[in-house]
Parts: sequence; structure tokens; C-alpha cells
Amino acid sequence: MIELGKYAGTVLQAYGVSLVLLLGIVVQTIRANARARAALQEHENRG
Amino acid sequence: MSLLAARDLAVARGGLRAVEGVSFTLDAGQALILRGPNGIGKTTLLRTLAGLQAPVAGEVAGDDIAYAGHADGLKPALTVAENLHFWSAIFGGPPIDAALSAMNLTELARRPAHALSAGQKRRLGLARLIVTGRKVWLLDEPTVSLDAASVALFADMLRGHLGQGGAALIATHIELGLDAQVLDLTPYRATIRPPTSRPAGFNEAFA
Amino acid sequence: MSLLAARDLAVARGGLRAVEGVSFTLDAGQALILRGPNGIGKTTLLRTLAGLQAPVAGEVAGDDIAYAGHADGLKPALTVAENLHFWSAIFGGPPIDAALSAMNLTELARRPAHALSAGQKRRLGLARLIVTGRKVWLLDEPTVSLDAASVALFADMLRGHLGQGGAALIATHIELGLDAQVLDLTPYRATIRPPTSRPAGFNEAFA
Amino acid sequence: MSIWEYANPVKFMRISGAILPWVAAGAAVCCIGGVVWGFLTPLDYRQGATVKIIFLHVPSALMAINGWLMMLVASLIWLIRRHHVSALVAKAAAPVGAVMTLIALVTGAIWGQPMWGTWWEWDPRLTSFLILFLFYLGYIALWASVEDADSAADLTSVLCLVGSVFALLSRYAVNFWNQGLHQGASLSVAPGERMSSVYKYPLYVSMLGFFLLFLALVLVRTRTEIRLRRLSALLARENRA
Amino acid sequence: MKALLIRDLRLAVRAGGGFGLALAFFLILCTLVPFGVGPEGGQLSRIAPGILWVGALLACLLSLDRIFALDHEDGSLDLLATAPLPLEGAVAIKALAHWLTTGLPLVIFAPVLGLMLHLPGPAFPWLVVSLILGTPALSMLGAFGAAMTVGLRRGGLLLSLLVLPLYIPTLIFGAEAVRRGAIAADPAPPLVFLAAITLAVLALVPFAAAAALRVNLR
Amino acid sequence: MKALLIRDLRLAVRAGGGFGLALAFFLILCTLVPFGVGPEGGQLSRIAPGILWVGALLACLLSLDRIFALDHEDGSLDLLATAPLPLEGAVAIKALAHWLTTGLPLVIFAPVLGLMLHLPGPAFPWLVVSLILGTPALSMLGAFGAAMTVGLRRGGLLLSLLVLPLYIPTLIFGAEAVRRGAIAADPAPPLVFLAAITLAVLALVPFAAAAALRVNLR
Ligand code: HEM
Ligand SMILES: Nc1ncnc2c1ncn2[C@@H]1O[C@H](COP(=O)(O)OP(=O)(O)OP(=O)(O)O)[C@@H](O)[C@H]1O
Ligand SMILES: Nc1ncnc2c1ncn2[C@@H]1O[C@H](COP(=O)(O)OP(=O)(O)OP(=O)(O)O)[C@@H](O)[C@H]1O
Ligand SMILES: [Mg+2]
Ligand SMILES: [Mg+2]
Repeated sequence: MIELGKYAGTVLQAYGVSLVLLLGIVVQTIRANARARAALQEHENRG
Repeated sequence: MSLLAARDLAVARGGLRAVEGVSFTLDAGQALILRGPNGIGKTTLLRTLAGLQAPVAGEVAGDDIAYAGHADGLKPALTVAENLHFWSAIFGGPPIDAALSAMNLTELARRPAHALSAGQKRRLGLARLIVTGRKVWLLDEPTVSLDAASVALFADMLRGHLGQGGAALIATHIELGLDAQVLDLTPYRATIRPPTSRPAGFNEAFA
Repeated sequence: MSLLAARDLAVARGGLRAVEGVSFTLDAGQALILRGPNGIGKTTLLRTLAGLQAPVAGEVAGDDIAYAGHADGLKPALTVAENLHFWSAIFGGPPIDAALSAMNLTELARRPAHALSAGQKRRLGLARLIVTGRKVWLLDEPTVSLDAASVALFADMLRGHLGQGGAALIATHIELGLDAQVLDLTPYRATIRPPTSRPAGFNEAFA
Repeated sequence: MSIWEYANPVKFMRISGAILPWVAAGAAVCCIGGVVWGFLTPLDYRQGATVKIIFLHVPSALMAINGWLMMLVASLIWLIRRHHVSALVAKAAAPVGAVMTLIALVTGAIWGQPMWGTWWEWDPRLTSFLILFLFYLGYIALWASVEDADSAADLTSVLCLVGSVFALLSRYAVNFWNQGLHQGASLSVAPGERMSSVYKYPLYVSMLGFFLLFLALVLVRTRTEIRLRRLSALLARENRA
Repeated sequence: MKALLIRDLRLAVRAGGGFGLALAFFLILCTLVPFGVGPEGGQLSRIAPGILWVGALLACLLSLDRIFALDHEDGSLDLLATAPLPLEGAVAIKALAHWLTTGLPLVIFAPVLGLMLHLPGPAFPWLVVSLILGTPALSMLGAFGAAMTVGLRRGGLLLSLLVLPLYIPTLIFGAEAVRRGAIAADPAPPLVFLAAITLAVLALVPFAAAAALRVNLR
Repeated sequence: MKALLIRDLRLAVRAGGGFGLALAFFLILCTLVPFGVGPEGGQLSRIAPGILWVGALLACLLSLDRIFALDHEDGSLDLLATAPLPLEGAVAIKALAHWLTTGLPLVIFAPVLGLMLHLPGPAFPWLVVSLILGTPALSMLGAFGAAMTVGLRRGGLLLSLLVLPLYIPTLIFGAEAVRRGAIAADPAPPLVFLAAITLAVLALVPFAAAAALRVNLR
């Protein structure tokens, strides 16, 4: 169904790297946000 | 007319108010000693008055100000005389001889500033005030590293300055032997207001 | 046995002798206050005793020395606790809690050092002495920028150190309220000997 | 209610919290949809399968440029109106924009390998993208180096302003430079005008997806920054007390 | 203003003041490159314009952090900011002093290094002209970068990172002018662009730099 | 010793600590060169080994003055010199920290820049190997230069001047190894020399650096 022809490696490489970069920034963003939220919450519960 | 006046002043450091509600006026011939424990905000207040940072509340009126902070603004490679000459030219102040003799630096005039001891450097830093020709001196711990004789020299110089219609605001921890009013900052320490609404008070962080 | 002894010591700065003929001994539990006008050579003497420069004449006996000069050796990017931890690890000294509480820094422990006021920095610099675990403290104007309460704190800390068999040599211009001997350097100021043979005295320049 | 009301942190937190799920969902749907659709497109008669890279390459290139423009606008708002949220939006957008630039560069490089026979060519367009990446790096490094938050916002805004002018200038300089040596028309990127609709529609979807993704990431990161600011204010106060 | 210029020049020529060190760096860099790329003459001759311009740029760059950093450390900058002269003027003067102690010597000595790198004969006048037109912009942009990073610890490398991208248009037009001179093409267009950039930078950047300085002093 | 290493690494990665900036400089430098010498691929490919090595060397150089200068300014160096660890050890540790934060990232990223400069394919492994073998020597020699200039104002450029000549052998052998790799010649002989230099430097220079440091402290 999916035809990639002789450039399969190239295309997969491009998609792979982009996916890694995108996932990287998404995960980093979400984790940083969760951490900030937790830290703030903990601080507010404490005092 | 007062040379320097602060009305209901609040100053901040590192995003937090240090002191607030400070008001005073400084007239010609008057000196005011600023006291307060370490970390209350004396340096911050002086820098605000000198115009190096903006107050977070209140007003400052006054110009013709010379500021002398913890660092002396000396170039180690220049001689004592060259250093003074430079500041005199920049401020358009008087010639340097009076300043040299006032702080007993005449003999060291041709010595490069890096070859001075801690106290000698400080004397040079203080002599710089005279060559600015400014009326209002803001001094942050001026007598650090000075021996007793030099402190007396400095007090003499200060009295001369006040006698000529100048004024001075001096943050210090030690006794200078001047008859001057004292402003203790301790009662003005900024109070920590309880956050108004706990959960969603995001505005607060940007005061 | 004395912890630190100097015999007929002469020290030089910038190629010129500053003081000469200085002798003293410092025993456990003893403090010695070094006095003298600005520029006589107190800093130079302390650096020589700490081993940072060589004496031009005389002898120094003593090790186990901690030196605290005009600069405090703090890393602005590290917190107060991290700064102390580092010096404790380097000197193999005691843990830092005692030092923190001795100089009333416990509350500031997690503040980065660059966000301290002048006096707070100095307190941290003094607290460093405790974590070195060294017996002999050489202090160059330790109370600069400190308010009265902090000077008292420092005096307490010093008394504690002396009580535990330590010793201290302190160059200062102000009164610390310690009962300690005083060594005034004024009589030891190096004399300028008349050149022996005028015309060909080139050797002299390489004394 | 003026538009500036949204620059109020509390309001921003509320409104961004409300729209974030929708934006994020849209981003997910369009990104995945566009890219998968693109992946299923037939081979191009000339470029073979490599044409599929376009669904990553062009959207990311677009967002790389628009991200910087957004930072420029936010910086101007900070400088003129001093709304803290807009300074934080600029700060939040920078890493996302830098990643978009990197994706455009990397996909371009990978694409260049079969098409041009080289990973990298000093083509004006590619080169000006590289310069844009450098500006992103400098901007991020400056934010990271300044302690005081307001000072950092001021300095980075000035940098963004000056940098925009110079990024534009570099673009022209680079054009001039490369034409000066050889007529490298054979290397220049084929204009998209002849693009058949087989590729066009998935490309549009994927562009929309990247835009929404960018928006979602910037919103989340701005919320993070606001929280961190509040936290540090509380901590500083606690230390003082 | 004049006093400031004289002081900065005097500080530069005093012991340890750094005058001539930029020049020495330029010299060393231009001698390192043949070690790196190999001594083949034809190749050197082709890359000479670029290497000379890149070398001048880096030599300039390395001395930048001294424009304000030393004055900040010893407190002079606080005092200058409260002195009765506009900060924009002080910035411009300091950039001028930097150019006189760095850019000008580079301009004067570049032809010598051109010889060493086998720069083709016709390119020499254009090398000098392009450097004269371009280096003032380098000093001024450098002053801007130095003002941005003045209070920061370890500003040095951050400064490079901020300033180098700003140098790119100047570098491109400057090197292009020399390259055209070398192949006897018309170097006027890049020189015009170069001059335009320099003029605009000299007119506008002092304001940005003074603003950055004020932020960093507070 | 471990405490010192940890502190230096921690300082490097803290805000404003300069980690990654050497890398950024390397990146920028390698992109500037094509702007200077022109975009033509064949020519770039020939000079790529030299440019990469010169770039790595300069990136290293620019971060050198931080090895001791900051410690000297804030008095830490006086205290370290009186601490119960040999000054030679402290020097070696500080050079190691410098390499970990500067040299190692350069080694890792050099291949990317190799791509941009059209470095021929067979040269890539030799680029990495030569940098791994050579950069430790750069850090250690840099520590020596930094120790020599530590107390001097404006030591930065003087430092470059002292250190660059010391870097020349490393540069020559390193670039030569890559160049041989590029033309499929045998890169072993220059690599052996490179390794020998690095070993000798690591074994001997700490003593010289510590001696210089002692002189500068008094
Ligand atoms: C590393 C290198 C590359 C970079 C930084 C780069 C950058 C860009 C940029 C900035 C755009 C413009 C988007 C727009 O204006 O709408 C673009 C579009 C495009 N690029 Fe690349 N590119 C690179 C390599 C390549 C290669 C190797 C090819 C294929 C041979 C390619 C094919 C295209 C196509 C087909 C478009 C869309 C056409 C258009 O909108 O004009 N690019 N690229
Ligand atoms: N960058 C910063 N971030 C957060 N707080 C800071 C920062 N710099 C200073 N402070 C704090 O601000 C307060 C005021 O400092 P300031 O230097 O004005 O005090 P001071 O009265 O001059 O003290 P001293 O007598 O010790 O010189 C201090 O509590 C200090 O800890
Ligand atoms: N590099 C130098 N060249 C020549 N003379 C110098 C040099 N450095 C210091 N001096 C001189 O050496 C003498 C001793 O200086 P030192 O710093 O030891 O004095 P001190 O007693 O600590 O003074 P203070 O109380 O002011 O700190 C001083 O007279 C000083 O002027
Ligand atoms: Mg203070
Ligand atoms: Mg002293």
C-alpha cells in the first residue's frame, strides 16, 4: 500500500528524525509544565 | 530648597521589595547617616537615589549627585593623578590638587593605582568625590579598610564639603564622629503582605 | 609548641621591603591583633605567613593555616550551602551545619551567593573558615561591611575557635572586643638604608 | 474590555487553560492526519518517494519563520506596553521555533542527499535558515544567562529587534553572495506552483497541524513560565521572611 | 567625551592594556590557516580574501569583552552612567576607542598578511578599502554585544554567540569585495552595501547599546 | 579532587556557566568561513580538514581564560593554593573539567560541521579520532597558558598569543591526519605523533602550569 521505492531509506530517515525532534520538544514541554505545576502545588499546600 | 528629597520611597532587589515608605529631605550643609543591619537594603536605596535603578514606588527629587559604591571606579593601570584627572574632566569638576591633599595622596600621586594598599585605594576613591564638583554625595560604607587617621581625614573632608553648602547621605556601620542625623532603616523593612488569593494569585509574581 | 611562629621576618611588596624584623609566636588558644596604618604591610605579612609568597628574610614556622583575604573565594552561581560544601570537601573539614549556624546563615543556605548583600557575603566568607578545620586562622580585615550584630557573632565564633585550641592572627582597624594581644607594625616599618657606594651600585637593584 | 486584558497573567492562565485542549487536539489530528495522508501519496515521477518529505519540510520551515515573527511582535509588546505575559510568550516560543528550524534543516539535508547529491549546499535559502537558527540559539542563550527576569526580558527584546533587522539583512547579503559566484539555478528549490493537488491538500493539512502544534506548545510553555515565576516569587518571599 | 577617549586609548597602550594583541592574534590566525589547510599556493590565494576577513573579524571579536567588562567590574561604569554625559555618547566613544586600537591596526597590517597568503595583486587596494569601510561596524556591533552581556559572568563566549551572526552581512560584503578585486571584477556593489551597513549601524546601534547598558546596570 | 571536578562541572552547566558556548562558537566559525571564502563545494571540501581543526582550536582557546581567571578574581585560587591538595592535581583536574565541557562536545559535533563543509566521506572517522586524541592536549596547554596569565589584566589576548604557538604541532598533525583520511592515504603516522604529543603534554605540563600559578599568586 505504501510505496517508497528506492528512496525508502531517505524518507524514513527524514520522518524518523523529525518525529524524534518533535516528540522531544513535546515531551520536554509537558514534563517541564508538570514539574512546575507540582512544585507550585507543593509549595502552596505547604504554607 | 532641599538638595535631595525622597518621598514614600520603596526599592526592590531581586524582584522583592527591600525597604518601603522611606521619606527624608537633605538640605545644604546637612549630612544624614543611613543605618540598618546587613541586607536590609542600604546599597539598594543608594543606587536608587543615584538613578541607577528605578524605585518601585514613591519619588526621588534631586540631581547634582555623586555616588560612591563598594567599588571605587579606579583604573589600576593609571596613576593616582591620572585617575583623578579623568573623573574631573568627565564631571567638569575642580582641579585635582585640593582632592589630593585632602586625602593625603600627594605623595602617592604618581603611583599606579594597582600598587596601592586596600586603604590607600579607598582614600583615592573618596578623593574622587571632590573632583566631581557635585553637591550631594551618596556614600556606601566609605570608611571600609581605612585606619583611624584616614577616617579622621575623611571626616574633615566631609565637614569641609558640608560647610560649602554640600550634603551627604552615608550608609555605614561604624561611628564617624560627625554630628549628623541618623536614619535607621530597620522600621522601614518591607512587610510581607499575605498573598491575597492563594490558588490563582499569578498576578502577584509580576509586582 | 606554638602553632605559628615568625622570627625576624621581613616581607616585600612591589620590590620594596614593607616591614622587617617582625617576630612573634602564636600558641593554641591565643589571638593576636595586627595593627598599623594603611599601607604598612599587613596584607603582605599575612600572605607571606599563609605561604602565598616567600619572605625576603627571616623564618616562618607553622602549618595548618587557613587564610581569609579581602576576597571571599565564593562562587556567585553556587548557593551558600554548595559553596561551603565545596570548601569542606577540599580541606577535608567538618560538615557545614555548624558553620552555617555560627554565622547565622541557615536561612540563606539555599540562596545563590550572588544574591547576597555585602555583609551577608562576608559572613559566608567567614563561615568558610570553620569548614576548613584548620587550627590557625589568618584574617585580613574580617569585619569589613559587617553590622554590629554580625561583628558580635564573629567574635563569638572566634572565641569558640580559640577555646577549641585554635589560634588567630587578625589584621583590623576596628575594635573587636576580644581580649587579645596587639602587635602594632608601625615600629617595624622597613627603613630605607642609604646606598653604600653611590656610582656603581647596580647590584642593589637586585636585592 | 480591551485586548490587553488577556495579557493579565490570571486571565491568561484561565483562557489558555480553556482553549488548550482544543488546540492540542486539533494539532494532534492535523499533524498525524496530514503526515499520514502525505505518507500515503503516490510517488512523484521525478523525485520518487522523496517528495513525501515535503509534508514535514515545508510546514516546519514556515513555522520557523513565523515563530521568529511572533517573538518579534511579543518583544515589541513587552517593550512598549510592558505586559509580562508577552515577554514570557517570546521566551516560550524560542525553543519551539529553534526545533522547527532544526527540523527544516535536517529534513532538507536528508532530502538534498538523493536530489542534489550532497547533504548541504550553500544555497541562499538554506544558508539564511542556518543564520536564523543561530539567532535562535543566541536568543535562548541570552535568556538563560540573565538572572533578573525583567532585565532578561528587556535585553532579549532588544536582541530580537536588532536580530530581526540583521536576519533580514543577512538574507539579502546571502542572496548577493551566492549569485556572485555561480548561477546555481540547477540547485535551487523547485517552485511549488506546479505541485499537483495530490500533494497540495495533505500539505495544507500538515501546515495547519504544525501551526496548531506550535501554538499548543507555546501556550503550555508560557503557562510553565508563569508558574515558575510565581514559584520563584513565593520562594524569594519565604527566604526573606 | 574627549577625556573618555583619551583615557581608553591610554589604558589600551599601558602595560597589559591589550594594544597590539588583536593584531598579533590576526597574525597568528593567518599563519595557522596554512598549517591547517596545507601550503599549496593556488588554493591559499583563492581563499585568502575570506581568511583575511574572517581573521580580522575574529581578532576584533576577541577584544570586545573589554569594552565594558573592566569598567563594570571596577565600578567605573556606574559612575559613568551618573556622569553628565549621555550614555549613548559614552558608548560611541568607547566603540571609537576600540576601533582605533583594534580595527585601525588591522587595516594597516592586513596587506602584509595578504602577501603571506598569496592574495592576488589587484585585490590589495580593495582589501584595505573594504576593511576601512567595514571594521567600524564591527566595533560598534561589538559594543552592542558587550553592553548586552556586561553584567553576566562568563559573558565572553555568550558575547561571541550574540555578535557573530550580526557580523555576517559585513563579512559577506567585505570578503566579496576583495574576492571581486582579486578576479578583476567590479567591487563597487558590495562596497556600497558595506558602507551603507556601517553608516546605519553607526547611526542606530549606540541607542540600542545604551539601552542595554542601562538595563544591565540596574 | 573529586569535589573540585564536580564543582567546576556544576559551575559550567549553571546559568551563564558557558557550557555549550564553545560548541556554538565552533558552529558559528565553521559557518563563517564559507561566507568568507565563497560557497563553492569543491574548494570547501579541500580546506575542510584545516578549517575544522582551526575552528576546534579557536573554540577551545576562547574558553581558556575561565580556567583560572574567575577563581583568581574571587580569591578561590589563593584558597586552593593553601588547601591540602597538590596544585599540580588541581591544575590537572581543572584542565579535565575544561575538556569535558569544551573538547568533548566539539568531538561529538564535529562530524555535523564536516557535512556542512563538504568534508569527503572517508575522512569522517579520522576527524573524530584525531580530535579525541588532540583536544586533551589543547585543554592542558590552555591550562598552562591560563596559569601564566592569570593575574594580568586583559590576559585574554595575551593568553591567545602565548598558547597559539603551542597549539601548532597538534594542529598540524591533527589536520594532516584528516586530510590524509580525505584522500584515502594512510593517516596513521600523524595520528601517532598526535597521540605522543598529547601523552607528553598530559604528563609534564601540569607541573609547569602549577609552577606558573605559584609565581602569579605571590
Ligand atoms: C538543508 C536544507 C534546506 C533548508 C534549510 C530548506 C529550507 C526551505 C525553506 C525555508 C522553504 C520555504 C518554505 C516557503 O517559503 O514556503 C523550503 C521549501 C521547499 N524546499 Fe527546502 N530547504 C532545504 C533543502 C531542500 C531540499 C534538498 C529540497 C529538495 C530537493 C527542498 C525542497 C523544497 C521544496 C519543494 C519546498 C517547497 C516549495 C516552496 O514552497 O517554494 N528543500 N525549504
Ligand atoms: N540578586 C538578588 N536577588 C535576590 N535578593 C537579592 C539580590 N541581591 C541582593 N539581594 C537581597 O536584597 C537585600 C538588600 O541588599 P543590599 O545589598 O541593598 O543590602 P545592604 O543593606 O546594603 O546590606 P550590607 O550592609 O550587607 O551591605 C539583601 O537581603 C540581599 O540578600
Ligand atoms: N605592586 C606594588 N608595587 C609597589 N608597591 C606596592 C604594590 N602593592 C602594594 N604596594 C605597597 O606596599 C605597601 C604594603 O601594602 P599592604 O597591602 O600590605 O598594606 P596594608 O597594611 O594591608 O594596608 P591596608 O590597611 O590599607 O590594607 C603599601 O605601601 C603599598 O602602597
Ligand atoms: Mg551594602
Ligand atoms: Mg590590606
